[in-house]
Amino acid sequence: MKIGLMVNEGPYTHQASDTAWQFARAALAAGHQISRVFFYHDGVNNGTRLTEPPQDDRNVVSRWSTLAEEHQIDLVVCVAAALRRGIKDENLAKGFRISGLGQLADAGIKADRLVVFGD
Amino acid sequence: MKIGLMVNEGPYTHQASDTAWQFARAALAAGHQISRVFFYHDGVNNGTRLTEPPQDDRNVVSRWSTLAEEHQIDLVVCVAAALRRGIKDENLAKGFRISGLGQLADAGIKADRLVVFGD
Amino acid sequence: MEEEQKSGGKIKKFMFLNRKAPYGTVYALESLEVVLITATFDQDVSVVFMDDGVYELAKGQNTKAVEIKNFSPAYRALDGYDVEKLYVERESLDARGLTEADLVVAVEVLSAAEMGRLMAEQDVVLSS
Amino acid sequence: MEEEQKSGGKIKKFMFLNRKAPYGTVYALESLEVVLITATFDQDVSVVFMDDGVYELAKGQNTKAVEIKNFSPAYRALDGYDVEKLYVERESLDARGLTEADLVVAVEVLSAAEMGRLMAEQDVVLSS
Amino acid sequence: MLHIVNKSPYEKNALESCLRVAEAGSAVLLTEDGVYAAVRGGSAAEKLLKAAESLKLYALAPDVQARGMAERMIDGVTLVDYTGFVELVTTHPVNLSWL
Amino acid sequence: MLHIVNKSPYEKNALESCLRVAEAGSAVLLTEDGVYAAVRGGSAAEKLLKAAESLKLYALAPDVQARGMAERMIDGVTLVDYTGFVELVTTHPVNLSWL
Repeated sequence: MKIGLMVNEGPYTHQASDTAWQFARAALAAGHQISRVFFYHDGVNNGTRLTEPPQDDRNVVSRWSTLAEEHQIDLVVCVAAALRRGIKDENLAKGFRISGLGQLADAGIKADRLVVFGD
Repeated sequence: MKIGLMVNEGPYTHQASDTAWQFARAALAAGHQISRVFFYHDGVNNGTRLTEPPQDDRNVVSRWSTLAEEHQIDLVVCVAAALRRGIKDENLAKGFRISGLGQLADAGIKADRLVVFGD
Repeated sequence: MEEEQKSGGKIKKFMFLNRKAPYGTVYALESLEVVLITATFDQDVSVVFMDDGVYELAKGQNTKAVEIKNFSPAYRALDGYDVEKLYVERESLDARGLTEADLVVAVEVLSAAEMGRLMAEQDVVLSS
Repeated sequence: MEEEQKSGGKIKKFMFLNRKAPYGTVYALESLEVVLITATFDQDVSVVFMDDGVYELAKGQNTKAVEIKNFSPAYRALDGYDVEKLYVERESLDARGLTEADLVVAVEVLSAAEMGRLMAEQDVVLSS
Repeated sequence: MLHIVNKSPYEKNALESCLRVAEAGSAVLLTEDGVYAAVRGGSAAEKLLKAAESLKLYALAPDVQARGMAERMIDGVTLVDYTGFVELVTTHPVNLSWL
Repeated sequence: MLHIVNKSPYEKNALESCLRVAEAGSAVLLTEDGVYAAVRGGSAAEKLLKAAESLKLYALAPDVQARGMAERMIDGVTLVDYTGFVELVTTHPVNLSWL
C-alpha cells in the first residue's frame, strides 16, 4: 500500500516525529511504500541540519535523512511554515526538500492512506 | 523593579513569545528593568535570524532584537536546548547570545520577579 | 473531467478537522492555509469545527492590541474557493455558551453522532 | 557563607513545578536539567510533581522500543545534588490510580491545600 | 500570590489544577486561550464563578478582544491591559504560570 | 474507522471528544501519552471501559512500556507494536488523529 505521512511537531519537543519515524520503518518492513512525508507546522524543524542532540540521545533529523536515502522517501518541508520558523535551504538537512502545501494535498490524493502525527 | 522573563515556546507556533514581548514592553514603559529574557525549550527558536514571516504579519524575532537594543536587555538562548533544535551562532539573530542554564538560575536569584511564558 | 486530470483519478473526500482556538497557537491559521490550497485540487472538501475550533469562527475578533493578524475574515472567503461544506458540532457550541448566530459564516450544525458518521465517510482526515 | 557569596545575597526559595508526562514531550526531561543546574547555586530548592508530572516518577519505565533515553533514574540522583524536597500532590496520584509505592524516589505527599500553601511561600516558581 | 492561566479550560486541565490548589485571597489572571474560561454561558464559567468567591479574578483585555469575547465576559472578572499585567506581577511577591 | 489518540486524558480533552463522536464498531488506538487512559485504577480507565463495549481498543506497546505501565493496563485493550499500528492503518479505510 502507498502511505503518506504528515508530521506536525519538531524533533525532541514532541514525540510525534519519533512515532512517525517508527511507523515509517515498520510500514517499509511490512512491504508498504511511504510515498511522502510532509512536514508542517513546527514539523518543519525536523528539516534543520544544525541539530546536535546529546551523545546518548537519538538523532531525529539524521534518522529521517537515512531512512529517506535507503528507501527513496520524499521528505517535504512546507515552504510557508518553514519561512515563519527559519528553515531555509542554507540550514536544510540532507534528503529534505522545501516545497508548497500542494504537496500535502497531492499526497492525500495519491496515497492509499494518510496518517497525521502531531500534538 | 528588576524583572526576569523565561520564554518556553517558539515564535508564531504559540502566543507565549508575543505575550512575553508585550509584557516586557509594558514593564519598561512603567519604569521597570527587564534584567534578562531566558529562552528555553522551543523558546530557543525565537533566536533564529532566518525567520521570514508573511509581509502582513509581525516579525517576532526582530521585535525582540529591537527591544533588546533599545533597552540593553540580555537575551539568552539556552545552549543545551538550542543544540537539540539546531540554533547555533551561525543562525543566531542580532541581540541574542547562547549560554548555559545557569543564566536562568542567576536571573531567578538576582531579579525581583521571574515570569514564565510557555505552553 | 478536469478534476480527474488534475488529481489523476477519482475525487476523494477530504475532511479538515479544526479543534484548536485561534491566536493562542498557530494551528488554526496554518490549517486554514491547507484548506485553501487543497480546495484548488478539486476534491470533495469538508471543514469541521469542534471543541475549541468553534472559537475560530467567533464574531467580533479584534486583534489590534495583541498585534497579531486577525484571520477570521478569511473563513468568509472559503465560499469563493468552492468550500461550502462547513460543519460545527452542536455539543461544542453548547458547552461554550455559543450559538450559530455568534459565528462569522453560515455552517451546518451536527450532533456528535452525526459528526461521527460524517468522519467515517471520508477518505482522508487532516487534523492539527 | 559560601551560599551568600555565590548568589550575591540571601538564599531564595525556588520551586520547580512538573505537570507534564515524560516522553510525549520533552518538558519533563529539560525541566529536570534546570533543577540539576539550579541545585549548584545553593538555593532552597523544592521540586513538585502534580497532574501528569507524577508519571515522571513511575517505576518500571523501559524505553528500549521507543528508542528514547530513559531518564527516570536521574530523579534518584537528585539526592546527590542536595535536592531533597520532593513533593507530590495526593489528588494527582489518586486520580491516576497510583500510590507512593509506585514511584522511583521517596517523596512527601501533600494535599492540594498544602501544595497551595507551599507555593505561596516561594520566591520563584518555574514551570514548563 | 498570582496565578497565571493561559490555557482554555475546555482543552486542558491547567485552570482546574490552579483552582484546586490556589489559596483563598490569591489572584488568578487569565491570558491567551485562558480567557475563554470567563465567557458567559460556558460550562467553565460556572466553575470560575464559584471560585470567584475566594479569589480575585483578572483577564487580559487584549486577549479577550482578539478572541471576540469582549461583550461576553462574566461579571466579577477585572479586565487589565499589559500594564495591568505588569502591576499584578510586581504587587504580588510570587507568581506561577500554569503551563 | 480508526481513531488515534496520543494525549493524556488527564491533561487534554482529545480522548473525551473522540469517544463522543466515534461510531460503534470503530477502533481506537492509544499512542504516546494517550496510553495513560488505559491504566488500571485511574479515573479515565472507567470511562474507557464503558466505551469498550462498543469500540475495539488498542494501545501501542512501546509507549506503554516506556511509561512503566506494562503491568498496569486494564483488560479489554489489545497491545500492538509499530507493525500492528501499520496494520490498523492499512485495514481501516480511514483514520483520524485526535491532536
